[in-house]
Amino acid sequence: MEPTAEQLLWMYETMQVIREYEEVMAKVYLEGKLPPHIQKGLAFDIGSGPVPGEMHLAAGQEPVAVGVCAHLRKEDTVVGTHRPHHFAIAKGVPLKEMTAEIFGRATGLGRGKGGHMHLFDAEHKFSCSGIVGASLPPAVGAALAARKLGKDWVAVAFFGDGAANQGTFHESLNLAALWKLPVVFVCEDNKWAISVAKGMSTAIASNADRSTAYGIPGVRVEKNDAVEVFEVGGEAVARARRGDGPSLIEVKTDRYFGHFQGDAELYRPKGEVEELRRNDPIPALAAHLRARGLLDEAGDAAIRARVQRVVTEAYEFARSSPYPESAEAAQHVFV
Amino acid sequence: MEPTAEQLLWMYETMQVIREYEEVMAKVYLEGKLPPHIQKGLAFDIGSGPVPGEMHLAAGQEPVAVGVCAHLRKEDTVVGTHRPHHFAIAKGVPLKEMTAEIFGRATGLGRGKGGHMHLFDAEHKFSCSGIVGASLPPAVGAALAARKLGKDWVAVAFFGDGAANQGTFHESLNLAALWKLPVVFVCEDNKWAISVAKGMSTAIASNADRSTAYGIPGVRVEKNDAVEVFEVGGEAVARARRGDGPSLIEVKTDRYFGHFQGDAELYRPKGEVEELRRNDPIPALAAHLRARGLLDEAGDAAIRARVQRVVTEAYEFARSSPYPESAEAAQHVFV
Amino acid sequence: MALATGTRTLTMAQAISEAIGQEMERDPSVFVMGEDIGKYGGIFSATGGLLDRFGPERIMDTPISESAFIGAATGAAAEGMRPIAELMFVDFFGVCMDQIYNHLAKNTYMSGGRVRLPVVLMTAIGGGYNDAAQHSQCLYATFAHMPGLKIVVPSNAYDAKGLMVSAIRDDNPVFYFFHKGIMGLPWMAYFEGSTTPVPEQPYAVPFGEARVAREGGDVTVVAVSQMVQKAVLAAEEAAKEGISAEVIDLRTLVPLDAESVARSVDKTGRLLVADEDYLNFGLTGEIAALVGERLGSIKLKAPIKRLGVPGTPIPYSRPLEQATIPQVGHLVEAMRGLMTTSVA
Amino acid sequence: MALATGTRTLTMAQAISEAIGQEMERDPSVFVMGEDIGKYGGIFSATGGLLDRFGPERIMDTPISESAFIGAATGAAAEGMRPIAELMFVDFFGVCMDQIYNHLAKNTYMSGGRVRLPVVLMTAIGGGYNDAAQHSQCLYATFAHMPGLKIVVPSNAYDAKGLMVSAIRDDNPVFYFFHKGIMGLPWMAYFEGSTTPVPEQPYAVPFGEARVAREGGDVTVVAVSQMVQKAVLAAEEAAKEGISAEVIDLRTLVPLDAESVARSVDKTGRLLVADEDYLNFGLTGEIAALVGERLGSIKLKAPIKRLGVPGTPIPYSRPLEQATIPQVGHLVEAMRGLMTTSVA
Ligand SMILES: Cc1ncc(C[n+]2csc(CCOP(=O)(O)OP(=O)(O)O)c2C)c(N)n1
Ligand SMILES: Cc1ncc(C[n+]2csc(CCOP(=O)(O)OP(=O)(O)O)c2C)c(N)n1
Ligand SMILES: [Mg+2]
Ligand SMILES: [Mg+2]
Repeated sequence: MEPTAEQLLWMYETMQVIREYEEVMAKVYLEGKLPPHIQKGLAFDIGSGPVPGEMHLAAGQEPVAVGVCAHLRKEDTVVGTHRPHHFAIAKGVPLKEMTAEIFGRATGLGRGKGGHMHLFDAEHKFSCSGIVGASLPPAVGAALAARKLGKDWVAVAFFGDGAANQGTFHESLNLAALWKLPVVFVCEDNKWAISVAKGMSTAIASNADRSTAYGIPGVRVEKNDAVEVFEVGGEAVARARRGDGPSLIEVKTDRYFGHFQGDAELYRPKGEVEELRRNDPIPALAAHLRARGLLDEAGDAAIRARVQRVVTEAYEFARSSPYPESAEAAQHVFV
Repeated sequence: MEPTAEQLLWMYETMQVIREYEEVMAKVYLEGKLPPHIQKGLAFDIGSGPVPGEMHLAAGQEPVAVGVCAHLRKEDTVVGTHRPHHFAIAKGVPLKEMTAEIFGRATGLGRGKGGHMHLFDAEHKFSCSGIVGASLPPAVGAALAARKLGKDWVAVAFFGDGAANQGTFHESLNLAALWKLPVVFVCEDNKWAISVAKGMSTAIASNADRSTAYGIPGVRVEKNDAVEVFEVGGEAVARARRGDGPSLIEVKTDRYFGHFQGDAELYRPKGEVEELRRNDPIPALAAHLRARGLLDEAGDAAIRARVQRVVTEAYEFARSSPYPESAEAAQHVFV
Repeated sequence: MALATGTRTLTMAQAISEAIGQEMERDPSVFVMGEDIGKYGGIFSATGGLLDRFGPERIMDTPISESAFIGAATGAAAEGMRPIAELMFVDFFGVCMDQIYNHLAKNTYMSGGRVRLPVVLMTAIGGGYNDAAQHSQCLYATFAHMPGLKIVVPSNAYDAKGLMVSAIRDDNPVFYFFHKGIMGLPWMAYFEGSTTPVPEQPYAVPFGEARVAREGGDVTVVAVSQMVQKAVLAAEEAAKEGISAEVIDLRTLVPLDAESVARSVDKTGRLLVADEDYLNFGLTGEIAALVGERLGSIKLKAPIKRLGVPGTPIPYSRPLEQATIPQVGHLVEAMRGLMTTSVA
Repeated sequence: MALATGTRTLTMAQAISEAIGQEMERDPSVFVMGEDIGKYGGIFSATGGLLDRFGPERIMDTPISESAFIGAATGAAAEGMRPIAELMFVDFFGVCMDQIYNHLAKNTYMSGGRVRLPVVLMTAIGGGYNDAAQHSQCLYATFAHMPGLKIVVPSNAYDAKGLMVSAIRDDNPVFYFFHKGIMGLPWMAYFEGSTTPVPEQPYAVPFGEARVAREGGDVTVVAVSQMVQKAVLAAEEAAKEGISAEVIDLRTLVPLDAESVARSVDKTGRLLVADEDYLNFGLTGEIAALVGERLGSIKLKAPIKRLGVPGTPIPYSRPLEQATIPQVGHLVEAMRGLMTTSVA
């Protein structure tokens, strides 16, 4: 399944948005959290600054998000992880409301109640969770609903290499395979689960091989490359949409930042990130686009300008949005 | 791995004990639970009679228990299921204390506090649980302890075909494989999980094939036969004992009674049990023993007499044992 | 309490399955998932007869994968379906608790009220038939403690039907607990009081409204589920000794009708909270505290009394189980105690 | 409270890892399992430095398979080992609760006391840094409600070390909860009062003995963990207004030192239970009920007051979180309220 020019350009621009978004966030997140802005004695204060809570960034992991989501429609469901921004952006979640949510503002997707790990966008059918392995069961449920509603909607569960050892992985794949539901299970293998390398947590090399335990197709994408993910993801989404049941995909990808911002990354071999960044998938896709005559300097500059603008506007929207009133804390436990 | 004469005879006699035990229990359990002994209006009263609680019988499933346990020593650990009698007997749990426990008596393994689904024998290293899928993690832990203690002990987790779809299956197999622990995972495929047939719950035909998800050996025994289980079980136990890590075995076996006593079995195709009983593994093993000249009429009669005696004595011990004092209810929450 | 027209006497199990069946007819988005809920009709018959009426696409037997199917209920509800999921025994919640309390219970809040999750979880609770420590618990207080689930604990068939109708129609997740020992099953002793006239027409019993199961002036007994039946019997016993007990059936724990409790204790001046859940850090403490917080207006005549399973797992052996779970006799004794002690 | 000899000031994180290290030296059967407890030293530094000292066979990073490794702790303990397992955040208990409460907590009882399970589960609790609904809870009351686990909730480094030593030496399962906001981490604000002198020698703080964190005569404040630190600060505020508050640090919930609470309330006649766990059906109710049960001897001057997270998940946005979790100011206000109301 070859991407069209339009799809290639969409993937390219979306990857740019994600990267820009995460790189800005990497800095914004630190605002107010470092001396001298914080309490004496602390090196870093997670509880200060404009962005609350933990922050898990996905720079480097753009291909898995755009390569799969390029095949999705608005009615398809995506469930992401604790590291959700790239999935949300690729699924079309509006950047302003998402950023406002991450800033804990009243204009956010969840009125500031959910936050970075809990982005809910019912319209664009995106959700995520801070619990490792929790994305899989609700994706199975979304697929079940699609079948009950007589729709050809597809559900995608993204999860990490660490999550592939949670019980929910097994239960969800079995259930989806048994009921032949339109789910695509996508494992992001960025090698790390916080400080634990995949080889220290997973008995076999490729989670894609676990598909045989459920009698479904399993494919591993060995390269952190949007076009390769696009091809494999396209097969799986089409298969699901046709009613032929679930698939499992594992994509090798790279985490450029720490597990969360503030992570000293003492567990990480020196130079690993620099090495990984040498195979940055964004310039790679740019080269591909250029080779195919789909991108020139001017086009690229226009994209970059758009990306800059949309990201800047999102952060500005968030910063200028009000905080929710204290009284709202008690609301929305129930509808 | 061929069984010796002694092993064959041990398996034969142990299967007889199990069968006799379960057939007696099938009747004893109903004592006092049927009209006219019970409240007006009830057809059956689970809360009356000498045996409390639910009752899951394993008649027909003897081969899996004896074929594996024939390879175990006292120091090896076995963790069983909600249907635990055959495993306990094959592991050498003393029948009297086990029966007293099942009768809720003070002389029982757990002083009457645990009961039929919760038999604990620290000396013979047997335990079980009423929670489906719960046998696997503690077996992993026992194997871990063996390694830490520098012993060549092995741990066996038995579980049902229904349990193979619990998250603990996945997590435990991965952990044991990752740490190369001496565990043997044995799935009893009796086709049913209460009323749900395996084909309605499991996306693939053989759970043994799930071993590839963990890079460990997986073997399915297609016949409900003690010698076949013995051979496959022997390989797996030896492998574990050598330090070569875990294995997964699935054994096809047959449940002769209902899921629990009192089960009307409306879900079960008519004649299924009669059909299964035609391939009863006990006469099959007797024939094998006879063919090898290891058993004659007199020997068989002697075995039967021993079996009768030991089972009868166990039930008599239980019946004649006192109930615990009410005050004991508050004891043993902590040691 | 029952409507005058078209009532028959039903067991609680029949009332529940009738409510589900009627709501399934009314609303095609309602369906049921669980273990052995199809041909078996549910181990405690809460879905009896439904497979034949609605077929396997709407009455779905699942693998023993509670995290997957309860999580799937959340996912399906977010898409507009109204799933009912049965957790066979509440005692099994530990294998799927994350999907229940971190997701089903919290997603609505975390989305600022923008995600609706009309899921009914239903489950069997309670002991009394010696099913030991892993199959006899109540545990509703745990789910009432954590926010995000409405908690329904019926004591009789009439309420069971009306509360199930409300649960299914509610746009929020509802956890519905039925006690095995009041379901009216042909294979387990039950309390007659739980089998009641039940109107054929669907009707809703609202959440958050306690019921005065028996009026009285000396002692207030607060209870739910099977314990309400025990409390009514105990009150009848106590009446013979001249003690007049009022029995309050909370019916739902979230929302909790604190005012009905306060009103009754204000009248009687004496409170007994009787519960089959664990005694410590649970329902009995909460009800006691509600009164403790209102001592500005309520004048107690006696110190508060609580009964529950006192800090031990449920033992298997029959005499031990009987001693551990509060019985009618224990309640009578506690009422007597309330009449003979007084506050400082 | 601290011994006079050989004390240095340690953070709670340092005190915990020192206790574990010393017990590991003393007893070769002690080992630790958990996520990121090796090179990372535990996300909240409870195992800092231990990998280097004891190597990967005794400080074992695990896959993200909490059911498997916590169940494995139970299995290994039954064979004579003394495992310590870290559940990274208590909020994740839902993925492994069955192994915790149906097995680790109950097997000793179900075996009639014949199976010993010397397991320490340790976990991080609490909010205050805006980590939202799935990473900010306390939840200890849930584990105190269900029988079979000892529940330890230290408020400062001295207690943290001594209670960890007791936990490791205990032959029963112990669930040990450390609040992130008192660990003294270099990346999170903490309460100074939690960083204390800590003797170098191992010492045991016994379970079931509450500590009077501050003496006073007008109001009793009962709290655990970080809330003790807030209560002490609140008491100092209140003192400026002439209110003398006594702060009781329960230190362990199971066993619970009810007598210390009763003694203090008997003296003050006023009770505030302040908690960071959910308000309803939890710790605050239990403590209130303990007093309610003792009104035969205790004479209250004011109705009981409770503070806790009031029936909502923990919101993410900073102003919402601050409003939801009881703060020093809320405690002061509640104490004022106690001084201005009276019983009927
Ligand atoms: C059930 C559960 N256990 C542990 C955690 C803590 N935790 C958060 S992210 C993470 C690592 C996840 O690794 P992976 O799935 O590979 O995703 P990645 O962070 O690499 O994107 C862990 C252990 C959690 N959130 N949930
Ligand atoms: C976690 C959990 N879910 C459900 C049950 C109820 N239950 C008890 S036995 C059983 C069927 C188990 O089937 P299988 O594992 O095949 O064992 P078998 O009964 O056939 O021996 C079920 C669903 C349980 N005990 N635990
Ligand atoms: Mg990863
Ligand atoms: Mg089976």
